[in-house]
Parts: sequence; C-alpha cells; structure tokens
Amino acid sequence: MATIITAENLKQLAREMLKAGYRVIAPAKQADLVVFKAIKDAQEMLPESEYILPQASFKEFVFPRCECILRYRFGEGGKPVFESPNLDGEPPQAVIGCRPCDAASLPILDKIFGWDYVDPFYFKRREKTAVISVACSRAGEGCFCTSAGYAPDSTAGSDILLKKCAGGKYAAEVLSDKGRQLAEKFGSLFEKVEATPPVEVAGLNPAFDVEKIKPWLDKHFDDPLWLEIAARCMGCGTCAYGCPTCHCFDMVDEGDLAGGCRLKNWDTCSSALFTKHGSGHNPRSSQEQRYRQRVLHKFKYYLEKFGLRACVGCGRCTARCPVNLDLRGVLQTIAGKQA
Amino acid sequence: MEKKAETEKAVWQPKIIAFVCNWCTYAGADLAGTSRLKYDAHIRVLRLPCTGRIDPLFILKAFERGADGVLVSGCHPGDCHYNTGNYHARRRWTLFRELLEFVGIDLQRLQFAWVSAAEGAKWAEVVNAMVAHVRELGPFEGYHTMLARSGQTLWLAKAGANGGNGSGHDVPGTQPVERSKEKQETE
Amino acid sequence: MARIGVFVCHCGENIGRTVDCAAVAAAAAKFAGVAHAADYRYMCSDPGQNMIRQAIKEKRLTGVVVAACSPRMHEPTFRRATAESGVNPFLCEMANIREHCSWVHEDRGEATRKAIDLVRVIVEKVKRNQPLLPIRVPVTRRALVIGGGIAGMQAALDIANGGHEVILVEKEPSIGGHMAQLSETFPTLDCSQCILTPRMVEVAQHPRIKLYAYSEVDSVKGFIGNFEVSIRRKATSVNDALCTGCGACQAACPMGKIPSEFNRGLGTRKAIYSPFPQAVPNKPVLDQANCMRYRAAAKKGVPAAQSTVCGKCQQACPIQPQKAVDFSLCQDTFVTEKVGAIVVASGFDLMPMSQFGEYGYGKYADMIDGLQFERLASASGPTQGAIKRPSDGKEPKEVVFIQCAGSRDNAKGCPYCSKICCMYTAKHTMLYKHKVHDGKAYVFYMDVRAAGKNYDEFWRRAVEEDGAVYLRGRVSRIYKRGGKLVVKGVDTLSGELMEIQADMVVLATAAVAQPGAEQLAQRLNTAYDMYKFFSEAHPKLRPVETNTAGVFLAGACQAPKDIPDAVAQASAAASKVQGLFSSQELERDPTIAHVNEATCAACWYCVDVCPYGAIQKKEIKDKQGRLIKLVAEVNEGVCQGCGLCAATCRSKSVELDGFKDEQVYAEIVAL
Amino acid sequence: MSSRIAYFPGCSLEGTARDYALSLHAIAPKLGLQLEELLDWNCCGATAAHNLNHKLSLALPARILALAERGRYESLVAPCASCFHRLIATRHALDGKKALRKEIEDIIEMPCQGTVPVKNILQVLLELGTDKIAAACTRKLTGLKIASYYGCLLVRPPQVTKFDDPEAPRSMDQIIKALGGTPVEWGLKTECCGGGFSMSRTDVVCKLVREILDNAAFEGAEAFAVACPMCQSNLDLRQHNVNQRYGTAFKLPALYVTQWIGLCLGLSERELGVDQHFVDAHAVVRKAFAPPAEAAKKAPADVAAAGKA
Amino acid sequence: MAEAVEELRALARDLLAKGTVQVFVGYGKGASPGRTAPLIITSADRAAELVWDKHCLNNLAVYLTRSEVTKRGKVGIVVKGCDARAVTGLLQEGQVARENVVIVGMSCDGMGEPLLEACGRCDVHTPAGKDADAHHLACDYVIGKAAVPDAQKEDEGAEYADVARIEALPLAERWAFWQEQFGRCVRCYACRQVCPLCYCKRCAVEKNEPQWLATSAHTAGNFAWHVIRAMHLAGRCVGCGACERACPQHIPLSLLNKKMAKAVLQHFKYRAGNDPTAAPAVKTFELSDENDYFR
Repeated sequence: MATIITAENLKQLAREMLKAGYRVIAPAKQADLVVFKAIKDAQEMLPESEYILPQASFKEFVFPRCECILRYRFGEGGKPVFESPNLDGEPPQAVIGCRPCDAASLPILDKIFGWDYVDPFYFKRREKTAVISVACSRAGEGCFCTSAGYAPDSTAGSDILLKKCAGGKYAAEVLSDKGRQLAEKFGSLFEKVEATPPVEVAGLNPAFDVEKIKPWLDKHFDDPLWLEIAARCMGCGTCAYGCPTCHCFDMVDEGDLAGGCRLKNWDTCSSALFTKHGSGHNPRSSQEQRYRQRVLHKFKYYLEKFGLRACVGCGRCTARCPVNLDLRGVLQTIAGKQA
Repeated sequence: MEKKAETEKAVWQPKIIAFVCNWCTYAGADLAGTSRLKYDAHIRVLRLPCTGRIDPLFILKAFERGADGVLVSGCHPGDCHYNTGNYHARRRWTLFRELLEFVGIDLQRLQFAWVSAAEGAKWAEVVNAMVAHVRELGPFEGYHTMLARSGQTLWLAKAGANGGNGSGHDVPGTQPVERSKEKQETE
Repeated sequence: MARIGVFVCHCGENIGRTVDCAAVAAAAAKFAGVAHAADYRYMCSDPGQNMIRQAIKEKRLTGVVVAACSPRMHEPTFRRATAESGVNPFLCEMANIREHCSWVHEDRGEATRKAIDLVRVIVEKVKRNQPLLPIRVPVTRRALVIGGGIAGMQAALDIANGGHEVILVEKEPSIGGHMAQLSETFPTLDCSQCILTPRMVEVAQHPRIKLYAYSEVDSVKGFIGNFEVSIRRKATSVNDALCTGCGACQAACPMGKIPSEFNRGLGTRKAIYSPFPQAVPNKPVLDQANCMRYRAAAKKGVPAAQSTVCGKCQQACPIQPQKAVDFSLCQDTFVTEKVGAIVVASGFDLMPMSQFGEYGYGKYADMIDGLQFERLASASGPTQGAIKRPSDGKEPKEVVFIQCAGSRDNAKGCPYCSKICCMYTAKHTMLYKHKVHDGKAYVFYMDVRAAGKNYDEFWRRAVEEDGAVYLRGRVSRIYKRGGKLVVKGVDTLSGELMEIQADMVVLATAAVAQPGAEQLAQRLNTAYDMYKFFSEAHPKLRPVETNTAGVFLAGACQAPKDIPDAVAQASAAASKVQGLFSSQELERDPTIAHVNEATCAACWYCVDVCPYGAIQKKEIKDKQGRLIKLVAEVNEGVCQGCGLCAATCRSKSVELDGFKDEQVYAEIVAL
Repeated sequence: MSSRIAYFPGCSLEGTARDYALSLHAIAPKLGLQLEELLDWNCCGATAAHNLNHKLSLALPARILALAERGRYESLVAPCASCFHRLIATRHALDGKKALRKEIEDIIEMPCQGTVPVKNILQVLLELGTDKIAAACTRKLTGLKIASYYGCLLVRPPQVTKFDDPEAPRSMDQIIKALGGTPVEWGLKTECCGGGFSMSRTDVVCKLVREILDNAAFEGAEAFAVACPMCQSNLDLRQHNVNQRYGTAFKLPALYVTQWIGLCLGLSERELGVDQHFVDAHAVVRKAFAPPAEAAKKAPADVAAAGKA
Repeated sequence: MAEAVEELRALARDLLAKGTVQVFVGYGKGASPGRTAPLIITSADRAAELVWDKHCLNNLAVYLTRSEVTKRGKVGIVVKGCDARAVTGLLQEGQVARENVVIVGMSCDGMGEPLLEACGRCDVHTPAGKDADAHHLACDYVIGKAAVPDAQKEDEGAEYADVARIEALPLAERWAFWQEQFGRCVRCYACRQVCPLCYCKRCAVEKNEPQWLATSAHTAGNFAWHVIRAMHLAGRCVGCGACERACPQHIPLSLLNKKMAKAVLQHFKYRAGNDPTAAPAVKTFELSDENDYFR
C-alpha cells in the first residue's frame, strides 16, 4: 500500500492550500534566482526538475531575519508600558518542494530554540509549519549531505517526503501526524496504489568520514590550519545567512523618546563585531579565530550539547562565499588528518 | 470618499526639518524675526556651526523621523565663517541629492539655499516656498510606507506631536495601524 | 538621570502674545529628565536670572534650557548665570522661541506647538551636553616679522616699543625694501631716504629687535602662541662680529661690472658689496656666483678658503689679526626661533617688462620701469639724480609714461588696479620736469585714480603747473627707429591716433606678488589669492589677520599699497600682536573636534579638508616604541570648531564638542 | 613619411595670388609635400561673412573642415592667411560646443567633428623642418637682408592659432635663415597693412604700408618675405602709390616665402611667378645669388636711397 | 595564459624563497569548476598552487588592508589592470605604503565566461609597469601582454548606459525598483567586506553612539545603509564590481556606485583610482563648482 501524487496535483495542492488560507512557501523564481517565497499563485511554484537548491534555506519563515519581539512605550511620568507581539494570528504555513537537507535543519534548530528557554516566536511558527519535501533525483556540485550524515532522501524534519518516480508522479511518504492530517484534508489529490513504484533518488558518495572530524577538532583548537584556511575569509555573513542551521541572533531596540520596539536580528560569528565587548576587547580578534569558531560550533560544541551536528551538507556556504571558502574541502582536509 | 480625502488634506500638516549654519542662515532667520516677517510655522530649525558639519546621515535620519521635507542652508559661497566649509559641503550635496533622486526621492523634498545674515526676507521666502512645495507633494508617502513596512513606528508622533505614520507588516510582530486614524491623532 | 531645568521667557509680550508660555512650561515639565519647568516675564532680568540660580541650587539641576530669544542674543547671559551657580556654562542652552517662533508666526496654536518642539529638541541636546573647559594655550611673547620693508620695520618697531621682542627677517643684505629705492615720495615730494633711513637706524639699534638680514624663513612649525621658525642665514663670507663696514673690501674688489639689483640694473656693484651706502646692517655680503675666487675654487672643486685666486677683498680688510672677510663662511646656516605671532610683510614686486611683447619685450634699453626711473631720479642713484637715458646717457627730451602697463589688463593675467602707479607716474613727470625744463612728458592713462589725502591735488599739479601731457588711451605698440622709440597709441578723448617719437619710455608696470610669496604662504599654511597675494581672514572685518590664527599681514604682500596704507596696516597688525601678547595664556572656545584614536582609519580626509590645518598625523607606539599605527589628531590651539572633519569622516571617528553626533542625533529624534 | 595634406586654395590663390599657388606647387614635390586639392571646396566667407551673418561665417568654413574630415586627411593647409584664420577660428568656435556644432552640422548637412587640424603654410614648412629645406637648396640667399612680415592673421588671436609669438613671431625668419638670408630684426612684423581697404581706402593703406616699408628699410631690409596674399598685394601693389604720395623711393620687393624657397631650390623667377610682381625683384634676386664681392658693392646704395623723405 | 601562469609561479616562488616578500596573495583552485579562490601562501613550495585563468574575478587588493595577511610581513600581490585602480586608491588614502607591497600586474584579456560586461570596455588590459610615469601606479612586475587592444575611451553615454536606464524611469518607478532591491538585503555585509576601499576599522553602521544606521535588515535600515555606503564610496569606488558579485541577494549595487562615479566625473572631472598623485574629488573643491541648485 503506497501513496502517490502527480506533479499536477502537487500544484493543485498548493492551490487549495492557498485557498484554505495557508501561507505556501515554495521554490520560485525571483529575477535570476531560485528562492523560497510565500507564493501568491500556485503557478509560481517551480517543478522539481528546475532546481536543486534555492539560494537560501526556508529558515527565515520560522526564524525571520528581523522580527519584533517586544514593543514598549512610555506612559505618564515616563513609565514604560510593554506589549508582546501575538503570533496567534499568523496563518498556518506549508513548505512545499524543499529538499530533505533543508527539512533536516528543523530538528537541529528545534534543539537550540527549545533548550533551557523555549523560544515562543520560533515555536509558534514551527508548529504552524508543515514540510512537504522532495527527495533529490540528482545531486548538486556542492552537495555533501551524505558526508554530513544525511541522504538525498532523508526523512528528518519532513512531514511528507515525496520521491520522484516515472510519469511525473511522486511517491509520497507520510512521516508525521501533521503530514497525515494534510494527506487526509487534501485526500482527493493523493491516490493509493498497491506497491511503491520505482523511485529516482540521486546517488552521492561521501566525500569524507564525518566521524573523524570531531576527534581532530577536540585536539586542535590551536592549529596553523586555521590561519591557512581562514586568512582569506572576508568576514561577511553570506554563509551564515544562507545556512539552514545557523541560528545566532542579535537584539536591538529601535525607537524614540516615546517608545519603540525590540528587534531580533540575524547575526553571524564571522563578523568581528559578533564577540566584541563593550570594553573594546574582542576575544576573537582575528578572522581565523572566527572561522574556527564556526567550524567548532557546528561540528563539536553542537554535537556535544545536542547530539547533532549543525550542518546538513547542503553546500550553500561554499557556493555563496565571495572567496569560495570551501567547507567541504576543509572538512575533507581535517578528516584526512591524524587526530 | 471625496470628502474624506479633503478632510485628510486639511488635517495633514507638513513636517519640515531645516539644518542651518550658525553664522549666516541662523542669523538670517533671527533677522526675519526681528523684522517681524511672517512665514509658515511648519519648519523646525536645527542649528550647527557650519554647513560643513552637516552629514548626509542627518538628512536621512530626518526623513526616518517622518520629515516630509528637509532644508539645508548656510553662508553664500565665499562668505563661510570658516572660509571653505560651505564649499566642501556643496560638493557633498551635489552628489547626495543626485543619489537620492536616483533612488526615487523628489528633490522638492530636499532643498538647499544660501541665506546670509542679512537676508531675513530671503529666509522667510525660502521657508514659505519650501513648505508650499511640500504641501503640493503631500505627505512623503513613499518613505512613510517604507518606514511602516520596517516597523518604524513614530511613537513620538503617535504621542501627539506633528507628523505621524503607521507601523507595518514586513517586520513580523509590529501591528498595522491605519494611517487615517493616525492623522486624527495628530490634530 | 539628567535633571534639566526649563525656563520659558515671555519676553514681556514679545513671546507671550503668540506663544502660550505657561503651556510650554507645562509640556516641558512632562519631558523625561526635566526636573523643573517654569515661565517668567523677563528671564534675562535679574529676578529672572535669580530664578535660574535658585532652581539650580534647590532642584540640583544638571542642565539648563532657557526658551527665550536667540542664543546669539543672550546665550552668554544665561551661561554666566548658570556658571555662577556652579554648573558648567556649556550645560546651558537656549531654545529660540522668539526670533524663530513668536515673531514670525501668528497662529497661537501652531506657534505654541512649535515652541514645545523647539524646547524638546534643546532638552534632548542638553541631556547629552558635557561640561567643557576653555582651552588655555601658552603664548610665547615674541614676534616674528617677515620682511624689512617699511611695513615690516613699522610693525617691528611698534611691537618692540610695546615691550616685546621681535625677530625681523629680511632676505636682502639690507632692510629698507622698495622705499629705499625711491627718490621722492608723493604727495609731498619729500626725499624718501631722508624719512626712511632714521627708521632703519632705529630698527638696527632697538634693544628688542633682533635683525636677521640676508636671511629667509625656511620652515614654520606649531601654531598661534607657539610657532617654531627655522631661518636660513645665507652665507656672506663676512664675519659680522668683526666687520666695521668700512667698505675697503668693496673698493678692492676687481669685479666691477655686476648689475646692481638695488639700482635695478642701471648701475653696477662689486662681488662683495652692500647694496647702498646707508644699508642697515652696514655689513657687506659676498655674492659667490660673481666672485673670481669662489668661481675658481668651484672649478677646482676645492673650498674657496683654500683657493689662492684674487682675495683682494680679504687683503684690503683692515681688521687685524683675524680678517673680517672670511672665505670659510661659505655655507648657509640655520637658526631656530620660538615666537608667538608672525607678521608677514614680504612686500611686492613689479611685473617684468619681458611680458610686454607689444613693447618689444623690454629689449629696448631706453624703456624702463617705475622703479628704474626712481633710481635715475634719486640723488644717490647711478646718475646722481640726473635724468640720463640708459642707452647713451643723453638727456631725454621726450619721455612717454605708460600707466596700467599690465594692471587692469586681463590679457596680462592681472585684472586688478596696482593702486600706486597713478600717483608715482604723476610724481615722475614732476621730477622729470623739475630736472629737464625743456623736456616733454606724455602720460598714457586709463583713469587717474587719486583717492587719498592731497592726492588729486598732486596729480593736477603735475598737469597744471608742470605741464605733463595726459593722454587718455592705451599704447598699442612701441618699436625702435634709430635713436627713438616710436610710441603708437590713441588719445580717446580727441579720438586721434598718436605717434610719439620718444627718447625714453617709462612703464608703470603692474605691482605683483613677490616671487616666492606662494611658497612662503604654504610654509605658513595661510591662504593666498589667485594673484599670489596673501588673503586676509575677512575682507571687511579682519583685514590684517589671516585664516591662520597668530599670523598677521602688513603692507603690499596682501595687495598693492602706498606707503601710508602699508604703515597703517603694519601698526594695525602690531596692535593685534600686542593684544595677543597681553596675557601669558590665550583662552580659546572649547567647542573643538576630537578624534577617536581607536577607530580612526587614517585616511587623512579630515587633514585635507580642515580649513585651518588643525589636524596632524599622530604616531601610536607600543611600550617598546615601535610604531603601531598612525591616527589623526586635532590641535586644540588651532581648531576653530567648524565640524567639517566630523562630517567628512566616514568611520565617524571625529566628534565636535558641543555638536557631537549624539547631540545632533538626539535633536533630530526629538522631532 | 609623406602625410596626405588637404590643400585649400581659396579665392586668392586662384586669383590675385596665383604666383603664391604657382610657387607652392613648384616647391611642394621637391620638398616631398603631398598636397591634394580639396574636392568641391567652397568660399571660406572671409571678412564678408561674419559681417553679415554669424552662422554663415561658421557654416562656410565648417563645410570645408567637414570635407577634409570626410577625405581622412592628416591636416588641412590654407596658404591664404585669411582663409587659415576663418578655418581655424571656426574649428575653435565649434570645439566642445555640442549644441552649436549640431546646428552647424544640420546647416551643412555633414558631420563636422573638428578632427582635422588646420595649418598655415609656415606651420607646414616648419614641421617639414628647416634643415630639410636647407638641405634641398641648390643655392643660398647669401646674406640678403630680408624682413619677414607676418601681418595680423597668421599668429593672432594666439589662443586660437596657438602658433608662434603673437607680438614678435620668428617662424618665417627661421625659414629665411635656413635659406641663407639674414632675417631683419624690426618692429612692425605684425602691424596692420590695411588689408581689405586696398581698394576702398587706398589712402589708409598707403599710410600703413608706408610705416611698414619705412621701418623695414630703416632696419636695413632689402626685401620682404610674406605668407599672406593680402599683405603681399598691399606691400607690392601699393609701394608705388606710397612713393608717389610721400615722395619716398622704397624699392622693396615682397616675395612669398614659398617663392624665396623656390628660388633657392634653383627654380626660375618665371616658374615661381616672381616676375608677376609690381616691384621688380630681379635685381635683388640677382644680387642674392651673385658672388659676395659684387653683393657687397651693390647693397648700401639702394638702402640709402630708401627711407629718404 | 599557460605560460603566464608558469611565469607567475616562478616569480612567486622566487619572491618567497628570496624573502623579498613573506606572504604572497594570488588565485588558487576553486571549490568547483568555473571558480577560483584567493590563495594566500607563505612558502615558496606552494607557489605551484597558483592559477591564472578566465575566472580570476576577485579583487585581491582587499587583502592589502587585512591584518591576517599584513601581519605576516611584506606582501606580494597579483593585480589585474582594474584591480590596480583599487591599489592606487589605497595608496592615495595612505592605507598602503608602496614599499610594503610588491605588485605583480597580470595582463588580462578580460574575465568570466561569458566575458564580464565591464571587461568589454577595459582600457587597462595590460597594467602599467616600472616605466609608468608618476601619474600611474607602476607595478613591480608585469606578466604577459594582453592580446586584446585597450578599449577606446568611449563617451560617458555608453559607459553609464545602465545608470541612464534607471535615470530614465519616473521617480515613482525608481523608488519602487530600489524598494524591492533594498528590501531583499539581509545585511551580510559581503558588499562591504569584499570592497578594497571599505577599509575602515569601524564602519559607520557599527557606530552605536548614536546608531545613525539601523543594523536591522528591514527596508528602511537597508535603504539608509546602501545610500550612505554609496556616499562614502563616491569619488573613491574604482568600479571593480566586487560588491555586486559578492551579494547573495543579487542586488545591483554597482548601479549606485556607478551613478556616483558618473556624477563625480560630470561635476568634478575626476575618475577614481587613475592617478596616485591626484587629490580625491571629495576632499577638494573648486570655487566654480555647481551652484545652481541652491536657492
């Protein structure tokens, strides 16, 4: 017993979800770019064949690059009055057509945002978000999910996983209650078949053994390698802001004498300002230290703390990097070294 | 509908911020006062030592504060109290205004004038002309909308000072407030 | 937390009529950080000021905002009041609700709303004001005067007589300048030397004047009150300490054919010489370029001291045992002087005749300029005052004087009027007629500009009594025909073309800046105009100051001037200097710029835009003295507080006290 | 290297100054000058046009410039000083003035970029090189005292012509020197000759020409070198009137610089049109090329004769 | 190009071996075909990793002000004719001491496949060598000779055609266009980080007393940020286009900088990065500067 959905019905699904008041997030064209956007019309949604990875993950729909988390104003006698934005009004949203790697970022993000303090803003959005991912029928130049411990058809984070099969059809693997509810609610669009037809899933040989990374990192906090790799790092945020799992943020108040609001903004450890103290001292004063932090955080600290690495192997950081700083290559080098 | 529009026009008053130098224009404005010349009240003058001290940042900030127009004024070329301050400033503005026009700002909203300490009458003229221009253009909707989209509520304005705009939706968590209501508040 | 006091003034009815002052005070009282708000009929009155003093004490105010008239009117008043009650005066500011509000608006509502805004703005500013202390700069009470002409001498004497030391630097071997070259002076026709030489002697003998003749200013460091000047003393080969100025060396020198600069080439001098008999100091200088011995030595590549060539001057020197003429003194030397003020009196020069192609490029011997005529007419000149023309020494019977030769002539790049030519040409015609009674003097002129006491009368005398023929028109060409210079011009009044067969032509060539004026101005970091004349700080109100604090102007280095004007300006400059010297320290407005050394990117844009050259490069070194980086640094003594640097700085690393970014930002945000 | 030069005769070289043209074309090949007459050339407008209509005075020369550009010439030479002046003045007037140029281009219906430089005959000869000229000579003007007379249009206004010294030009003197002649230092090299008034106000022209003759003769000149048809005709044609009017006895032949060169290149007076002049140049020419001894004998006499009032 | 790269490697090897430079900045192999990555080496034996092909887009001049590079000693650096302009700018503004850098100019027939639009009108295919006069940056070494001729100096019309296209739009459309563009900016600051002329230790946007420019990636903040950045680069931007290439959101940043370059050229007759001895237009003035827009 398996479930099938045709490409046409997938579009129809988007159409009906929009009708039903969903915010539908799908890969779509924006000028010369493929991006995730909240589409207004199902036609905008690109067919699976026309993209491998949108230029950034859909992270910003659960973790906006800039959001107001507190409003305040000064009442009589300058007493502040606080109000917190209410997200209940936010519509339910569905990500259709993302890749398993992006989907896999959600469980990773859940950890940090749901750790000692549960971030209501993140989770409000998270709960309202359903993920219908499409397994990769071909791998991109920069992809290394298989090296990062995932696969072109990983199920992590997806509520429904679609796999391409012959005749413009997808085999739909329902993975969660959220997925089940959707499949029922829009049941007419899915068809049941006896056996799962053969599916096309890209093959991708691992570029390195990820298990070898942490042991080396544990021992090589100070290593010439860092400067050798990172002297050329520009210190911008292109990697972090495209990364599905990067989650650091900064908080600023914007307002005037009468009031204002507190904003939660994306931030990046590549920036010299990230760790700069009020005193002017900066514990990570040079770029190699900052790059080291990035790698250690993703492949050591996060792993130690949450049992997961903060990397899904999408390869965006390398592709987007102005100086083409190659994370996959770096990891290869490290994995190749004797810990 | 018509009527509403009219009343809106009637209630809206332009918010214009002027950056002037201490030695010529500020003194010129003083002279306008001592000569009891009358001009439109919807201008707020900020005093600086020299036009050379005026940073483009000031002007952008003024717009961010909901200004519908900005006026920059100082000593005539050759009269600068600091010899060359206004010449350097002039180069700065020549580029800055072209840039703003390039990104779509109507240069009626950013005007420049040389007003000497002796030109009280000219100051009154310049202000009236400026306010008139801006009245014609109406509120700086474009910029206000951008601010709104960016969740930039002018709380001070909501608290009842001049100007005013709503807050938007681009930045999640800032709630929309419809502009017309705003404007009533301002009166 | 700030505790600001807001005081709203009614100014009688002046503000109260259109602005609801009580309402303004009431509104201000609600502003965050405002601890006290009140309104009063006359804030500037004693009771008004007392209100402020009291409030400051009782309410422990940290800042004061007075909403009243223009700060240009009463800011000093209220800052004083604030200071008197122990709060730094710079924590007091005014909101201008009279000139900028009540007087210019009619609608009470509008005006009141605006007044409230203006007060809010200033309150927000004052919250961020910081106490500022006036900057004190020590003053070295010695002055440098550059140029020993009449202006420089006057300035030097006035300052010295005022009780201060003066360093006087003159580039020629003697002081006296152009005035020493003049025969008589207008409009009195009194002998120039007779009035000048006593002054020169006075300068030479003045106990507080140190004279460096045959010297030039090499470099100037520092700023007002604290200049350090390096002076180049050109080698004279004469030991001043020993020389008595007897002149034996000059008599002995065999090099007799050197054209004399002092006589503008009409006479000759020796290789060792003093320019003229009454020279001060009366010590000769040896001009190495024209001395046989030096030339020979140079050829051989040995020092002149070792050469055996000539040396007649040394032999002739009567001083024993050590001769005053000393060939070992052949290198320029440098002295450094610390001074607190500088008076520039570097004078002017005449446009060279080589610029007058239409007049034969000054190739014709009998065409001379005004100063050359002065030398001809001077009793101490090459002809002992007899008017003889240079080419053949004949007495010229027909002399053409041409005014505005170069002046008021765009084609010669000199559109300005040289101011002195009309008068001295008139004088020349008189001197000529007094000496050559049957001679004819023609003057081609554009206008006669004789504004000045007894000036118009003077030139009329030249026409009416001495019969100079004034022709209003220009001369188009002069060419030589045998012994004559054919002068072709037009008399625009009669409309006739004129052709005069002249024996001699005198060009009143334009007065131009001294060669090297530009470099001097750059050394002093002062402005100069397109004609290389020094620029005054303000054409009307600061005519003797420059835009560089502590540097003053005297005489024709600023623009062409006649003697009385030059002397007057010199005395004015001198009194400015004495004003500056009247106290040990000078107090300056503390609203000046500061650089954040941590963030300065050292792009030097501020250095280049500063109108006062007040920003220098500063080296930051580590403990071992190794250079870490360079940053910009504001010189407190020089900065005038315009803020150009602050706005120019991209990294926002320059802040202007009193108008810091934080203050301006707060003002804008308060609107 | 021979560069293609556009040759613009203008009216005078086809008429009053035929000898100028004659001599120029006679020497050009010998000096390796490649002159090509501009096809379909028109009047430069001379003095007349800019008295009548400013646009016209620009349009006419502009068309000539345009033709030269179309022909892709390296430069445009106008032997007549007046033509030269109109052409270069127009080029200057249109330089950088987009609107005006557009307007003129519309009038002449041709693009006129002002890319081809305009030169007078002296420029062309100097660029050729005085040494080259000297080298080409078969005989020299042994010490003949020649006053170079430039007139008003060759070097003025300086900001337009950008050629030689407007008050005391030297270029022609250099050429004369190269020919073995002795350039005379005199005062009226650029004095007005009366130009176009030759017919209408002969009296004025005579007065002016007299001064020129007088000063030249006084400084010892035996003949003139000129590079302007107008100057030539006034000095040559009017010399006789001057003598009549002022009882002087000037006898100073005025030859085009091209004619002087031609003579030294060994060409005959006829070939160069020297025989067409009013003031007979034969004597002077003979003297110039005669052995020094004879020259010495001859010289002073007529100098003395000249200039006597 | 093949022989050029060998010559380059040899030179780099020599410079490092002899100790003429302690660090050498050039191009190395990229992570994927069709890309190169800046390569920073300190030992002669790595010189072989240097590459030189059609994909050497990055403007390496940016590294001349990076402590990660300069702290290692004297720098040898590879520049294309266009990049040399940036070095010139840095020299003009005292950010680089000529004696502390060995400049290796690479002759270049244009970069990118297809050719970058800017390379089409390049007039410095072959960088100026030792023989250059004082008014040009003289590279210590120049490798190769460009095959393509330098473009003729075309009129500003063609040079600024893309700017003109925007200028031709009605105000409202211009505003809408830029709102959309700026709206996309995520404030990764790649534009600033890769810009050789953005060498400030502390950027204006990083000054938080006061916070003139919002750091938040909302349209208003982005608008102010990009406008001020364009102002700060006016008369300084050498038009290398690094910012635009680096922008992950594909915002046409060059348009702003080119607009300023156009204005500077029109009003002040100045081109940035051409003459190391020239005074940058924005720190001087002329009495005759445009004055018409003042009332």
